Amino acid sequence: MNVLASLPVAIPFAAVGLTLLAWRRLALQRAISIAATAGSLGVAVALLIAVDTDGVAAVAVGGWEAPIGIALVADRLSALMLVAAGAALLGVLVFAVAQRDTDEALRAFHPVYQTLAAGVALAFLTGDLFTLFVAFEIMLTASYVLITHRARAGDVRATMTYVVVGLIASALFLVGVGFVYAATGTVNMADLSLRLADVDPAVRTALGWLFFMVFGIKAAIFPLFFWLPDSYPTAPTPVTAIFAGLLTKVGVYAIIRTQTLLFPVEGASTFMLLIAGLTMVVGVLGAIAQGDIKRILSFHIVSQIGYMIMGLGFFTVAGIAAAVLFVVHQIVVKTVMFLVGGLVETASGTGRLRDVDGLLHRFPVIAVLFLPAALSLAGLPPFSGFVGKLALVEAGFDAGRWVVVGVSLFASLLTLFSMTKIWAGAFWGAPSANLVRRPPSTMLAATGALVVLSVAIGIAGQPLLELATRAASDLLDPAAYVAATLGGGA
Amino acid sequence: MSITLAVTAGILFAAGTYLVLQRLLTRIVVGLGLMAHGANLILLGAGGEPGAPPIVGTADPATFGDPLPQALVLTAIVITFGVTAFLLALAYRSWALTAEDTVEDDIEDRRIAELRRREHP
Amino acid sequence: MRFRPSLLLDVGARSMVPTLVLVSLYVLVVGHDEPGGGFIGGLLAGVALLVVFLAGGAAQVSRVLPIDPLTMVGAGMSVAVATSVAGMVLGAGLLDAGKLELDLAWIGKISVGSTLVFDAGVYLVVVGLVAMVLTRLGAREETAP
Amino acid sequence: MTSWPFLVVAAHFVGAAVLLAMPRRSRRAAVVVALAPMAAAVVMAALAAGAVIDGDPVTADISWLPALGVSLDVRFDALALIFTFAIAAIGMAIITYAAGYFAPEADLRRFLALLVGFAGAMMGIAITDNLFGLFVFWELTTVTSYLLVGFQDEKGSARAAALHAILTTSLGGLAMLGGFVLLFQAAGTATLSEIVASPPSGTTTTVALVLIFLGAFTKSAQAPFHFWLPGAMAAPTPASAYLHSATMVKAGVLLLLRLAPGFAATGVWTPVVLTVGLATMMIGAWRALRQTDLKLILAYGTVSQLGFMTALVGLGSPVMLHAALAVLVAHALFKSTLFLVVGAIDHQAGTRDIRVLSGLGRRLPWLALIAVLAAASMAGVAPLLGFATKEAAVAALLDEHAWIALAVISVASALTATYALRFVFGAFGTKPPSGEVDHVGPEVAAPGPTLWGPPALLGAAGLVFGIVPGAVDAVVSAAAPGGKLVLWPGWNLALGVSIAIIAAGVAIYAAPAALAHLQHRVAARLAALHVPSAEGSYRWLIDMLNRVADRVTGITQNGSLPVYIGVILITTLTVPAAAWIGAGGALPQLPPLGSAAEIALGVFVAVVAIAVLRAKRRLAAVILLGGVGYSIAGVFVLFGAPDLALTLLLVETVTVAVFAFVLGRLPRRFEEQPWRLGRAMRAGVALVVGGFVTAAALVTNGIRTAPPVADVYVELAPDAGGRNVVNVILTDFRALDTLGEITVIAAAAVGIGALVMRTRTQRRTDDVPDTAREAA
Repeated sequence: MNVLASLPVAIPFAAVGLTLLAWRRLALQRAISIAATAGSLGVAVALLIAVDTDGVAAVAVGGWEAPIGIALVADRLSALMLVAAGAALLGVLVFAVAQRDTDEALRAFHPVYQTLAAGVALAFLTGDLFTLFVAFEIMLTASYVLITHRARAGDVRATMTYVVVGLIASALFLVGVGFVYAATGTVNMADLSLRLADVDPAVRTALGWLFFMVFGIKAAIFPLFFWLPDSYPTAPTPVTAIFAGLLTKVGVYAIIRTQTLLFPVEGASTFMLLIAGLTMVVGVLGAIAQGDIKRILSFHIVSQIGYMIMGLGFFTVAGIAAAVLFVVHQIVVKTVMFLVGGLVETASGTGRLRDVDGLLHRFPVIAVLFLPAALSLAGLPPFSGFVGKLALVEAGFDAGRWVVVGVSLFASLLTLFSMTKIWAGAFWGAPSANLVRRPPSTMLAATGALVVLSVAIGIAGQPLLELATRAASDLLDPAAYVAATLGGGA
Repeated sequence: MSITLAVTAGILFAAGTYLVLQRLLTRIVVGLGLMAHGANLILLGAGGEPGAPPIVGTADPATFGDPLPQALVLTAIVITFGVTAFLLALAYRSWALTAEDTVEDDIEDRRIAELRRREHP
Repeated sequence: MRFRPSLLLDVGARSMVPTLVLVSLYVLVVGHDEPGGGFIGGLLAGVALLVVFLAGGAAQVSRVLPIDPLTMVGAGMSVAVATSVAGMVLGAGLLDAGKLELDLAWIGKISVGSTLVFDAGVYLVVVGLVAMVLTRLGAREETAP
Repeated sequence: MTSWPFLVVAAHFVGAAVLLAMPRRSRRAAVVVALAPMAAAVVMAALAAGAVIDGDPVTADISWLPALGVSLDVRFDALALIFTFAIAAIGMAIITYAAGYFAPEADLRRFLALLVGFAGAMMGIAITDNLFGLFVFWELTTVTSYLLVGFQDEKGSARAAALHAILTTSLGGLAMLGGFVLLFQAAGTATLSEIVASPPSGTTTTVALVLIFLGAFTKSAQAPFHFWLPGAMAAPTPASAYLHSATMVKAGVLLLLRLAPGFAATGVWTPVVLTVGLATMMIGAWRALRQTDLKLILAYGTVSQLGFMTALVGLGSPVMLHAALAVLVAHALFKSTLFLVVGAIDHQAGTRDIRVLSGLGRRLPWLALIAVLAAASMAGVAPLLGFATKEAAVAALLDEHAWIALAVISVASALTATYALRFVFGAFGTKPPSGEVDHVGPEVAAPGPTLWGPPALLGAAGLVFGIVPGAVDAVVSAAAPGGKLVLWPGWNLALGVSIAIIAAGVAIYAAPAALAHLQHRVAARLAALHVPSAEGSYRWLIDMLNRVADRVTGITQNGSLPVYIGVILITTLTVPAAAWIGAGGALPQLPPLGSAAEIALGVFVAVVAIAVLRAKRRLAAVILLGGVGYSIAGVFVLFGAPDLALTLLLVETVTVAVFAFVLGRLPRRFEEQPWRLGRAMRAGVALVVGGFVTAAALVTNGIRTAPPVADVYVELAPDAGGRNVVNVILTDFRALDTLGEITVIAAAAVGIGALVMRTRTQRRTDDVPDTAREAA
């Protein structure tokens, strides 16, 4: 158990070092990178099974028990996130390797990709608020480098916004940690969970909102999301895909973790639901206004974040379970959507809907990959998005939150609208002249594997939902988490 | 944390913010540097009153400053160092490509904003 | 501005650099007990490289370095990770510290803990970054119009 | 054979997948593959029919998401039997027809795949006994019909019509989903048969019903959502014949029929459903009279007939439900026949315009006969099935004294007879020569057997079942007991009404001028009242949506980094501040001012920081930043943090050097840029941020309730092998942080390498303009 909970972090860290050492030998880099990513996924699956069977697994890193040392804590939520993230990371990596472009061949790619994986894994597993900050920094620095590693003018410009906003969020995160330490004298989250309960409620509430907002910048909630659609679409496809799948979701994870463990509120938070509703609507309206596939999808990232925040805002087991399920679904589906967007660009040389036509007739395979993912994104049955949406709607009605549920249903209609825009724009119509080339079949296969996974998430909705419900119950009753972290790690 | 420290950190943040709210990249980097300093002060101050260097055997442990925030600040300083170096390389590259030291507006956004202005003058 | 290696700097560098490097290594080793450690040591070595740079430019920095900066970073990462994982492989857990007592005649008794090896990894990574900055950003400086 | 119905449904999806995977050229094989699942459905339905009609439905539990109440449970009852049979039998006719209809170069295989997939979904709606399971199939029909309507995707009109259809039906679908969830929560079960057996009541149920109505109305093209259906005529005619007459549009009526036994007595049921149904019936019939495109005449006719069924269901009594179902069956037969006839005409003559077609009756008498039979059934002429069913409806209305409904239905039925005549004479009649258009007709080639065979079969079925209505009645009565279908009702009031209706219809047809005048006047009156048309409203809404999207996005997403940062900072900090005030946060006791040295250093830092703001030269700003760093190192010394002080001193030194490299390339002075945010605005945001940081630092200061963990480190450090506690924390207690931190450094180093290393080699690739630049 001890080893199992450490490996998801240890493997990518080791891979960073090894890929760097091998930086002159691309084939070796690839081998290390793929082996590490596949290994991490395998370990994550094993960890999920173990945690679901035996309960929270906590590792006292370096043998120093929390709160002296840093604890890696795997509960159902972390393990589930690790699995979803691992699948997305592997799919995108294979896609990147198959792309045969220069993007991945630039030697920076593999070490930095592994760095990103390490940051994400650490963020999911750490039981320490400051280590969470470090994890975010790892992840963000890696993402800065990934966006710019081709060093093109457009990338560089888009990255400015991204990096500057990221650094400001980091500075605010850091002062937040400072305030928390000042108020409690600890940065271990389990310890904080106990100590914050004794802190002046007004201060606790304010700190809770500060962290909500700080993570909200990363998660791209309204009105903090503006940076996202300006920076994501310009990056190379694998980079955008993994950003879309993971980065904002790590923000959401951090929100869920801190809001349940550290700053639990009494019942639903109307303000949070307001933010959720605005995020959904403003995000999807942004998507409608765009004319480029990746930009449309980028705005959808934002919009869909609203659903997750909504689930959390209900602050019930059902609501949080639905939010968790939705995160898992989004990690996979968003990744797939961007990969498909990349396929469209590969096949037609551009992602501008105005300039792409008739892909259905020229490359029906891409259409077959696009449809289930798009319908899932729009929440249509029988795909995973439907399961998530239905779970959210039922939880919302249970909690008596009619308005925001109505808004979410309306937003999903608009989502469908903008999906039809892509479909009618790129796939329908007489094939245009500028069809460039057929994407390599490995790219199609990588995308296809993730499509299958996303469909499987829908079909296996029941066991997943049960798992998410158990995870949500754990979150709302953190006693086990706290006990496992503080009461001896091994 | 003394009032002085809190106010100093506040001033650093205010100055940093003022610099960050414009488009010259060099100024933004400087502004971010000021904010990082401010954050470090807050984190350090979270440890409480100043004390002796926490090196066992050099003083009475009771007089030690809180070592944990120090360790955290050190980590933060180094991270900032790395990221700043990267940001400078980015500025360098940006200058090499465009001969501009500014963060330009997003082109696609401007197009949609333009569209709106044209339709609703 | 353009750097012209001057005699004064050159001579200064020749005498300063070895000292700085030695100091940096000393700081690295005693860091566990005195102010210092991998970061400070690495940064000191970085300053040494800076001096080399001021004296001889990026080319000189490359010449002085035993290995490529990126390899150095990779080596540092690998060393740090290896010490972290070693504990796990030996059954103790991630980042568990181990220790090895060494009796070095002229320095005295020194305990080479796995923490020191870890710190050495840190040292390498920091030096690698500074070297990277100097050789890359600095290289352009020389060819600037 | 309990789960046979489900397997048959699943077979359709398998068939669709197989079709998609087949090579495009094998048309014959495609037809066989497409027919197979439907044949299986017919066999299955026939085998089950006996037991089902005796009131013993086939049931099976097929679990999916029990936690959410979602299952695909099967309940194959008489209603399901009728639908399954209609879907499969008409489907087979359509597939055969499609094989002859599509040109060799068209992608028949893809069409059939969509059609078969659609049929499976439609059958799923009919056999599923779970609200959410029904919804799953419901949405599948929406998606497949979207793809079918837009099948001829090179036409812009087809794409627009498909969009209209999917948006309208999805709007209703989502409302319906909300309604289902409410009903599920009110009833405690999502099993339809159980809900209907013991229906819940109360406000929640009422709201749920209204939301469900929205779903049913949009799907079944009820006013004011009816307009998508005529638009959907952009679909290939075989698809229209299938979806828009026999199957999909009936889904809403089917749902209402399923719910009626439980909820027809609810206060909201009759007023809403009846009103909408009657209005739709009138609007459809009225507008059918104005069309010149044969397909559109039929489409509006369908709207009208759907309104008819809806109105009957709205009345809700068993006899009405029986009549509604009977009408539904008759309509499926005659309307699909008529569509197929139109398809044949279109295929042979190349037009569907009744102003252009002339003399076709003499050229294609057999096709004309088929059309006449079906149109007569539509008009309600004996001895066709349409007569028996309308008769049943009229008799029921008379019985229950539903006078208003009877009046409206009668008028609309008269109009139905009129547009039936208009259809037949428009398609097959011979028109006087006109100078405006060149008639098409006598030279048209006869259609092949695949084009006239299927409609002939379906049309003949209408005649056979009209003469022997007992066959239909047996199943319809099993599904909705309460009424009876007969060939000859005897001389009674109902028959009189029927005759009057047809007579009126003929009369109206005979006076086209008067009709045109009336239509014109009504149109003018509506225009004067500014009654928005459904089509206009849709256009306006979509236009509005796009404008709002552009507008909102134009405002929020203005592309300017300073604005983004300003919004982020203000939001991130004011929300916690407001929360603190809202929670009654009290100002704490102020901490001490600090030592003299601290104050001196603090003032120095502040002065230097402000000097940075005023710096005009880049290098000056950077050196001053370094100055801030050095003085903060001083603060660290004061705080007993020599490691920090040393680190910061070195970091600042190296940073300034790096800055110097970069600045060497840049102009010395800052260019003055036009600010997007004014000076005052920036100062304001800066003060808020600075104020928050200071205030929060003071508020969180000294409120600890427990000693910090840090004390333990001092005790444990020697055990860990070091006296410098900070270093021991970094390399031992919290070594993971350090590992993470050097990873950041490593990534930064790689990034710098990637950015700068490529400057020399990458130049050429940079010359390729990327899309963003191109757009500019």
